Amino acid sequence: AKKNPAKSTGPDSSGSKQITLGFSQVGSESGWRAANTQSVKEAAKAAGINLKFSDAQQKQENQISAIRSYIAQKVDVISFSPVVVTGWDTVLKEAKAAGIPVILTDRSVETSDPSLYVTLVGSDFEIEGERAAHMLEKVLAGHKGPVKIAQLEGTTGAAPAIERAKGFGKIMHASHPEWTIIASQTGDFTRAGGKQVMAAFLQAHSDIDVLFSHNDDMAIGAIQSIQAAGKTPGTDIKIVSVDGVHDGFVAMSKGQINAIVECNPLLGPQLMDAVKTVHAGKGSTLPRWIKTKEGDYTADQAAAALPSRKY
Amino acid sequence: MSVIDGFRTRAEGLRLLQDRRLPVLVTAGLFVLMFGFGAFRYQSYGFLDAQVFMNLFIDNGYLLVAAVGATFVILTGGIDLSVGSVIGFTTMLTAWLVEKQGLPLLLVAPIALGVGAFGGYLMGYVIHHFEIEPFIVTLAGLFFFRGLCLVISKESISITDPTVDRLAQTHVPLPGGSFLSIAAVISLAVLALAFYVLHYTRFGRRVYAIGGNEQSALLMGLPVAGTKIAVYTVSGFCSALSGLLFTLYIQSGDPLHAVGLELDAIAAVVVGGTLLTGGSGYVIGTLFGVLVLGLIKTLIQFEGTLSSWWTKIATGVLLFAFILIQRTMTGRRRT
Amino acid sequence: MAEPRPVLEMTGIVKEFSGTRALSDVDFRLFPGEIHALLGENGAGKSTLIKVLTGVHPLDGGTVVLEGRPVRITSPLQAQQAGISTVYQEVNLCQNLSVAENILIGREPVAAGRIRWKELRRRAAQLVTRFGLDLDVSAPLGSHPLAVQQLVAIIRAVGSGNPAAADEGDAAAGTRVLILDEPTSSLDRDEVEELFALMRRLRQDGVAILFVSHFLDQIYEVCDRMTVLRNGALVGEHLVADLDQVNLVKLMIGKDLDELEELSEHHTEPDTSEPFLKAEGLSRAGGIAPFDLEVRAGEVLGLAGLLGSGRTELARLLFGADTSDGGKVYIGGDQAALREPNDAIGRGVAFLSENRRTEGLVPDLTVRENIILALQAARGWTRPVPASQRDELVAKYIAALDIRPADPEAKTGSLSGGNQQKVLLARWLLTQPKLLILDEPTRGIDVGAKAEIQKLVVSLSEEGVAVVYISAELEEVLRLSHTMGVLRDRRLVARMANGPDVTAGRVLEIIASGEHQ
Amino acid sequence: MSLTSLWRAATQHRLFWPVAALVALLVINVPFTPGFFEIHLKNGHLYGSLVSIVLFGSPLILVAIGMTLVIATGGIDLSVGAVVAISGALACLVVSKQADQDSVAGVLLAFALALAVALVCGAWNGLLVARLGIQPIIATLILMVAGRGIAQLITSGQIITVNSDAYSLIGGGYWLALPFSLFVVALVVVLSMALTRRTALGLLVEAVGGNAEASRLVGIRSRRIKIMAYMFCGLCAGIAGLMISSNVSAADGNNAGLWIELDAILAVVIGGTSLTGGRFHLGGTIIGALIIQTLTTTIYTIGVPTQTNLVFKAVVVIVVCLMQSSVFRAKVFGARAKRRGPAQKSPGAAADAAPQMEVSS
Ligand SMILES: Nc1ncnc2c1ncn2[C@@H]1O[C@H](COP(=O)(O)OP(=O)(O)OP(=O)(O)O)[C@@H](O)[C@H]1O
Ligand SMILES: Nc1ncnc2c1ncn2[C@@H]1O[C@H](COP(=O)(O)OP(=O)(O)OP(=O)(O)O)[C@@H](O)[C@H]1O
Ligand SMILES: [Mg+2]
Ligand SMILES: [Mg+2]
Repeated sequence: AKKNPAKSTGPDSSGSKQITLGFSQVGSESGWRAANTQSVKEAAKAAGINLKFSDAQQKQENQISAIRSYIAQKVDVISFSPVVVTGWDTVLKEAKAAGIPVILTDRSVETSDPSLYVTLVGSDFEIEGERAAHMLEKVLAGHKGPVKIAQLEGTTGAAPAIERAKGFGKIMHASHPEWTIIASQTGDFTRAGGKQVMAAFLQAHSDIDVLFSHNDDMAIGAIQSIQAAGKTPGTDIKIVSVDGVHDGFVAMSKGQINAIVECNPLLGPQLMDAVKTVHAGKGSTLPRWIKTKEGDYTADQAAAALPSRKY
Repeated sequence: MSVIDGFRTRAEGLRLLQDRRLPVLVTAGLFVLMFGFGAFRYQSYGFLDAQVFMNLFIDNGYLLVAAVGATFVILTGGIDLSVGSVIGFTTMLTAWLVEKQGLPLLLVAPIALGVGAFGGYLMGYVIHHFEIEPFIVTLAGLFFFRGLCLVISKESISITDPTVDRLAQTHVPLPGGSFLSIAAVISLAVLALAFYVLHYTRFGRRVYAIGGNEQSALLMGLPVAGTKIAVYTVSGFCSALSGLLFTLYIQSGDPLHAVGLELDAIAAVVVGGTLLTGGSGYVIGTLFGVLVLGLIKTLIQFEGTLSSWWTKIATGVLLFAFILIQRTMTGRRRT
Repeated sequence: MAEPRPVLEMTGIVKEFSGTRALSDVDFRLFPGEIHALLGENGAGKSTLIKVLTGVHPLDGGTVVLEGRPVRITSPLQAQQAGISTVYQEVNLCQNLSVAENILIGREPVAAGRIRWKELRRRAAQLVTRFGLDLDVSAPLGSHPLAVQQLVAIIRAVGSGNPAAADEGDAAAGTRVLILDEPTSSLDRDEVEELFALMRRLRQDGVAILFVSHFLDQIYEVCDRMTVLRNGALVGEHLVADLDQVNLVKLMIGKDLDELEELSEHHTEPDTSEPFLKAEGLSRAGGIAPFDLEVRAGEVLGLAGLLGSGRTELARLLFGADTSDGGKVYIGGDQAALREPNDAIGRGVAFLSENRRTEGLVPDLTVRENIILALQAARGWTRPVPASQRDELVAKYIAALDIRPADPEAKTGSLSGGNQQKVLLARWLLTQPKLLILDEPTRGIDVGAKAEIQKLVVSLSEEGVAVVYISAELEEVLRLSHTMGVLRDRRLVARMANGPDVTAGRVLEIIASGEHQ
Repeated sequence: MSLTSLWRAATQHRLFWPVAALVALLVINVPFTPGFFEIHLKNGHLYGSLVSIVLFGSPLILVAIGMTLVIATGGIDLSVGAVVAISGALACLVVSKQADQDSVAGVLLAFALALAVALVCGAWNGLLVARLGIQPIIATLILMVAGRGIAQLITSGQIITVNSDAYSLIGGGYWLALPFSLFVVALVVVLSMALTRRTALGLLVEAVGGNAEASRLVGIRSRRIKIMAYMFCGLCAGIAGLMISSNVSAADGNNAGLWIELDAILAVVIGGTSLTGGRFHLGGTIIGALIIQTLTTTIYTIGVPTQTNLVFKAVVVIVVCLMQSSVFRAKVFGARAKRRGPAQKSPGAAADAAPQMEVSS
């Protein structure tokens, strides 16, 4: 009888067995994340799911206590975007003991016991890095000789930064001996960071051929520095970045960014489908990893894709 | 004969207002009130479940230990900004030593505590002997230890060591079916020990004396240098211990763990009625400070409908409301 | 007289503060079982000599020999361990700790590392009572008036030595040298007597006592021998019996001083018009009972009373430093709501606080800035005092009050205690107040300067300035005031015109009986 | 003789060690970036490392100047980062809602609105500290937490991009071939110097910070002074927020000004102002801010691996602070200098040193 006591708030006056989903978001550190949150909220509303949302302000301990409080509140399904990949076993075991299924979004966790979560809805940062390298291959098609690359890293220690660098490096080392990363610094995923770091790079290195940026925002910042240095972004310095935010596409449609690897935040609908399936007791039919729908874009596709960018 | 007898006539009410214990009492009272409010508002969500209350200790045990350490420093009139970084560093060091170097936790724990305490000692040494402001030295400490985390590894390290697992998942049962974690129990023990040290040892009283007036303490012939350095050592030690508890809580090392936690610790101390100018406050107040901060988080989680930014605004507003009420109830003390 | 071996011998002491020499080649010795006065004008270097001896300041030259052994004392802790107990000039205690702790911190009774609080309070209470004081030793020190704090500092110093001995009532066991730097500056007669009795007892026990005071009578009362400093140099060492006051003063200031006497008993009539300030039923709970008071232009109102009788409290109410709970104040005929000092200052009231360290100086600022501060505050931040006018005023008052060093750029915190007091006085004189409230203005001021300040009060009153004068020295109050107010137990018990029939004895009688007919 | 005394006078100067640290940091760059001190004309404006240090350092200088006054009153302001974010967010929102983003009037309106809100933020802090008597760290922590939320509320958590040349002038544009922000900073510096040293404000602030109770008894309206200091600090943070958002033509409620409060406090202290309040030094603060910006730039240009950025920063900060500490110099170098002193005493110096020598035997 205690299955669903959450009645005082939320649109569940119908009295029918509405699903309650406890969702713990990483935080609100970027526009990408805001779009992600919005997508989850809208999709929950559309699917008639009662969403309990909490924001962890980038802190794992907040996420853990949020998950604990969802367990205490006896929600039907728990979902979260892990801040970091490690350290979830204890709380996930508690959830399992309470009989509440868990769905991960956005990124995976390292765990000793794969039964602790049902499925992951999201993308893979390392593969994004690999995709970025492949896009660079396309961008450089016809280019001969050594390629000097500057890299704008994300926040030091953050998973996307590490994995995207890793994926990119993997392809580079495997098949492009002529590529070298001559400068690499963190721009903290921000425009201001990207701009400052790129300005410094341009002072120290006059011969950068390519900029690989871990997200669009840093690339946008870097473009301004490249212009201030009297060079033409996209031509003098080729730019490849990851994310696919609206402003990134705008820049790409102007030819300032050469290629963007999309990392789609709009995974709300896919998540809600998974939640319903899991709640219906059919979790075992789901794949372990539900990949988000995302694509790779080059400058010539930008203008066409621009109107459809929602975030 | 001489004349001070008039002093006895002082109004009792005034005396109560002057009492240094008042802020702590008010904090505790307000905490209970706030908890009652939560219980009332979220009763159908199981807020009154004893475990919700125990979770405050389980989820904030590490913060309590860190804040206790910070209390020592703040009581001397100093400040320690390196707390969060030392915690993060300890998780990293522990994870690395246990997982990558295969050392047993029994050996790693003292190493980690030693490193934290030594870090605190160094900062205390520089602060005292070279007369550089604690804010700056510990800010450098903040940068330094966070940097060391990244130097150990940019990636987080998951801990699969069975001892850690067992410790992390042991429940200490309490009457009524609820439980505490080992970390929570340790944190309460640390609190009790700190209370004892501050109020029943000479060292503790020296801490208060230095906070009251460092120059006077020196002229009174107290070993100011040793005490000041010791206080930062204690804080470093507590941060490292807090880091170990955090490691148990989270079972991983991550270079970005506990970023900004020093501000939570300082806020907890101050909310608990301790003055940043030093010399006045109680470590019990720190407990209530931690509980209040934890409760604010819990309330927001139970509310469950706040967007990311409203979470921040609500945190600020609750903190403000709390401090405002606390402030009006304790009155303004005459200087 | 066959001299025993000195317990302490300092030779060729040199101390410099960033270029200026505070002590040059000073010799000093102290024998067991003597009370030795250290004398000199404000800024002569007395406190510095003491601080150098007890390791507060490092020594720049010279040697210290303690009981025949050369020593290098580098911290007050070390000095204490070597058997030197010190009361420094400014009260150096911790306001946030209880009286008991202030007395015993560093040597609390412990059992297995645990402080025995009951025992600690018992011991402290015992020491306090033996000094003839009756206070709640568990109350924080800060809640007691400055004079009590000064007593507590003395009790702490005297009560040091090994704790076991203190237990048996032998307070000063272990202390071989006791240093008292102006301990009597804010004490009343009774407390001074109490202190002297104690000092004599200690002398009998063979303790060597170094005593600093600007009250020459006190010197002649208790001291055996004296050393005189002038401008940081040794002038001479004499037996007290060998040197009379006039010659002593000559030694100290290097010239004659005779104006002191001609000042006595001046009682010109103030104008009898409307009072400049009138208080009706003014009171503050826990501070002072409702009182009525009037001060006229040109009138000097002296307040007498014992330690803690509420003089300071009364003065603070007149100035708006504390807010009153009841009653009214009229200034210049109009009712004034005094919520902040600002309100009083705007009406021409000035208040020299008794506690210069916590309520007066801004130690990091220069002498010039400290002097100009009140005037500037009155003008508001938008109207700075023009530089030329400022420098002129500052120079004028530095000269008038003989502030040393006469450098407006010096950091005020580094001035000697007496000179700091003069800076504060200058600060208020500059504002040309209509009512000047002076709470212990001569605290820590040397003989010469004290006479100057008293003359100043007289001439101010002749110019029509109303003055409220508070001093622990009853004679001073009697000499200067037209009207007397007597306080007891935080109550204004008597007001009367000063005249030949008003004597110290009579005032003390009123204080003792609490009645006036 | 005159050379040594000149040297001594120089080293005695308050700003000597900060300036020395700055110069040292700049020089370190040269082996890594040979053209570090070069400045060219590019696209009609000056271009070079020094220019970008000034350009990117401007917001920090502004925030630090405001912070200096607050610290001088014995307070601290942790909320400057949040105010930076709010002001940038608000201004960008206003500009982005306009039909013609390039309209100067519109941009000015946005500036005015943003700065007004920044002033309100400062006043709020001031009220909490001066009126309610809340401890400054906690009082400003409230706005630090909530303010960032407000900024995100304004931007809905997104990045608001503006396309306005008028707007991008203040923080990213050039005027007379120089970064426009330089003029803004110069204006604020001159104004604040005039405000504090031409009026009596500086003295009163220092008195309040040096001894609050004494200041009250001397009739200083210390509450008003404190509130003014916090408002000024808010205003400075507001301008910095405009600059930061204008520099990238976008407002980022999440990240703009993140942790700038720590850098600002660091700059203030490196510049010689004590956190306990009292004396303050605006000139020192500016040098301090430049040191921090140069340090950041240096980290980027000399190829420090990202994971060691913070260790590097910590080491530089502590070295700079140690060198500034006269106690440290006395203890470490003083001992050596004394030991070495008599041996290499030159005839010229002997005359100076003689009177001291004779006593210190
Ligand atoms: N810390 C310091 N820095 C610089 N100068 C100092 C310092 N302390 C004392 N002085 C100077 O040393 C001289 C002697 O001061 P000292 O305090 O010893 O005088 P004093 O004899 O105790 O006077 P008083 O009777 O006023 O207490 C004064 O000129 C004073 O300005
Ligand atoms: N029992 C008490 N508890 C707290 N504070 C007290 C008590 N008794 C007195 N005080 C403080 O003592 C002061 C009253 O003494 P006050 O300073 O007015 O006396 P006074 O006559 O000026 O004596 P003094 O010679 O010490 O200056 C007040 O400031 C009051 O706050
Ligand atoms: Mg003296
Ligand atoms: Mg008094």
